[in-house]
Amino acid sequence: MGITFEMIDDILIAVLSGELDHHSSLEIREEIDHTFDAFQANNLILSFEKVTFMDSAGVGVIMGRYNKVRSKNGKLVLSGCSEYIDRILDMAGIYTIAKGYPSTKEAIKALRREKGE
Amino acid sequence: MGITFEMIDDILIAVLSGELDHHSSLEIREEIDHTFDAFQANNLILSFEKVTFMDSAGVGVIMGRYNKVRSKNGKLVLSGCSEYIDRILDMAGIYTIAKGYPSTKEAIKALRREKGE
Amino acid sequence: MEYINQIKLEMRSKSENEAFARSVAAAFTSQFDPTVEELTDIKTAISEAISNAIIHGYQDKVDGIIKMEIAATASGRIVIIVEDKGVGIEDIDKAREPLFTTGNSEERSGMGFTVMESFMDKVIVESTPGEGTRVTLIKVLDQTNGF
Amino acid sequence: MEYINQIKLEMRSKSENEAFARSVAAAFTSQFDPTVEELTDIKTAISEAISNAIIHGYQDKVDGIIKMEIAATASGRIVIIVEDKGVGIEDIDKAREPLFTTGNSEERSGMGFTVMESFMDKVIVESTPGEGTRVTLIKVLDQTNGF
Ligand SMILES: Nc1ncnc2c1ncn2[C@@H]1O[C@H](COP(=O)(O)OP(=O)(O)O)[C@@H](O)[C@H]1O
Ligand SMILES: Nc1ncnc2c1ncn2[C@@H]1O[C@H](COP(=O)(O)OP(=O)(O)O)[C@@H](O)[C@H]1O
Repeated sequence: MGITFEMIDDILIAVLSGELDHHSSLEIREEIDHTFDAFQANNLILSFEKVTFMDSAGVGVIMGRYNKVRSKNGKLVLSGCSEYIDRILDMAGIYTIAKGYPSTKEAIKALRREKGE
Repeated sequence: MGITFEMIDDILIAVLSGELDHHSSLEIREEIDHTFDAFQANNLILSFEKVTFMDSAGVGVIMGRYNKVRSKNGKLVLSGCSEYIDRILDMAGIYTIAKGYPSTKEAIKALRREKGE
Repeated sequence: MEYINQIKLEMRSKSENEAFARSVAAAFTSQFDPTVEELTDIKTAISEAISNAIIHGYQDKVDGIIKMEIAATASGRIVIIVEDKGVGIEDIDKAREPLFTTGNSEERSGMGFTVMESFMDKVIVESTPGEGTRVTLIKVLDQTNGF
Repeated sequence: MEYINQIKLEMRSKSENEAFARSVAAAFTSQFDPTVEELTDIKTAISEAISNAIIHGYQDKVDGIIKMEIAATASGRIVIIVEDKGVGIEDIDKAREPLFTTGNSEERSGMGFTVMESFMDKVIVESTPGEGTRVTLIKVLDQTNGF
């Protein structure tokens, strides 16, 4: 599993790629938290567009990041979830704590809109 | 493993694709012989360009086809063998009974040249 | 039930083997022309079962042995058994409830069994505390696939 | 020799499992960043050993059991053991000679062991007539691969 980061305003965008399971979640969990702190971000977008496999470990990753972001009074949003990933997230009730958008672009727009309000 | 055929003059070209092992050799062996007889071919080109894996079962396929073609006083030539396949064929001494050419085009040319002599 | 093909795999309780077990299942099941969705369903369920054996069964110790059996019947049924000799489960009914977890709640969602049930046609859990756990996953492949 | 990871696989003597065994070996070995050539070498040698167990060991009967073990050492050594309980080999030295085959000479080239020896760093053959055969294949991965 790979991960790349991008920063826009106070939004950290973490682009995950490859297979997200218990094994790979252990590393990326730390990498995201560390980068989130280092860049003093407030909001987080997790991009799933390049994720080729995910099991319930992905749900754990999202829940943990939600707690992290909330402690900064920020928002967590998801982008690019396939129908398959969507099914797992929906089952776990993830969409009650983090909204999902088709693309990262739309996720950024939505976060900016909320700030503007 | 897949196989497609083409006929040019009295030359049957058998284009192998996929993984050539003991399992797949059982089917293609019959398919080649059957097509060779049905089309009343005299010469045979085995094209390896699309072969993604081969073990010594490939050597067996070539030796068997050599006997078949020789019974028709024809020639067997090989084309598009990767460096890897080349190594196995060379080890088995296959090039003493069948010449190899980089492409099917060159294999056809060589067969025609020999007939012209 | 007569199996037309069957394999048994033994591996260690290392988290690297989660991806490995998925690859093995995919390679075996591919013989039977599953759809992409069926293959993903199977890989996901197996990933949950193997992760559970590593995290809960062997509590992240890497020297446990996990057994995985995969078999196929002529009628297109794929049967997978994942077995560990770990700590076992006290209350299986509770363990199968959505969101129930004894793991680190920052990491585990308690959705493993729910995901298995959702993606497979049948999930059987047998466990004895102190002896281990055995999860049987059954998927019926779409017959129109030319099985 | 201490193994950093190790798997054991049991499969039937069906020729479909030749491709399956190669996939398993590739999935396991991939953990250790082999080069494409090293991976192909290993797949080829395994394919020869499994084919031999099916064709010669079990004489094309599909209900034999083939065991395959793959292990990796910290120093980058991949050790593969392929075992059958088939007919065994009378004269191992002769069997290992290039071009020697007891199989159908229209189909078998007698190059199986030669290919294994050429692509692996070490090949050990143990066999007892009537009891079975055990082939050990060892490949030392290039250390510069970051092993
Ligand atoms: N192989 C196992 N060995 C011991 N306990 C297990 C095993 N599998 C599951 N459990 C128990 O069942 C609970 C629920 O499992 P599951 O639904 O997969 O969610 P999660 O893995 O996220 O906790 C686990 O928290 C654990 O207590
Ligand atoms: N697993 C086995 N069980 C019994 N005999 C075997 C086995 N493997 C190899 N042999 C014997 O060794 C011979 C040489 O094997 P090999 O070099 O692989 O060539 P080939 O498979 O083409 O015959 C075989 O023909 C067979 O007699």
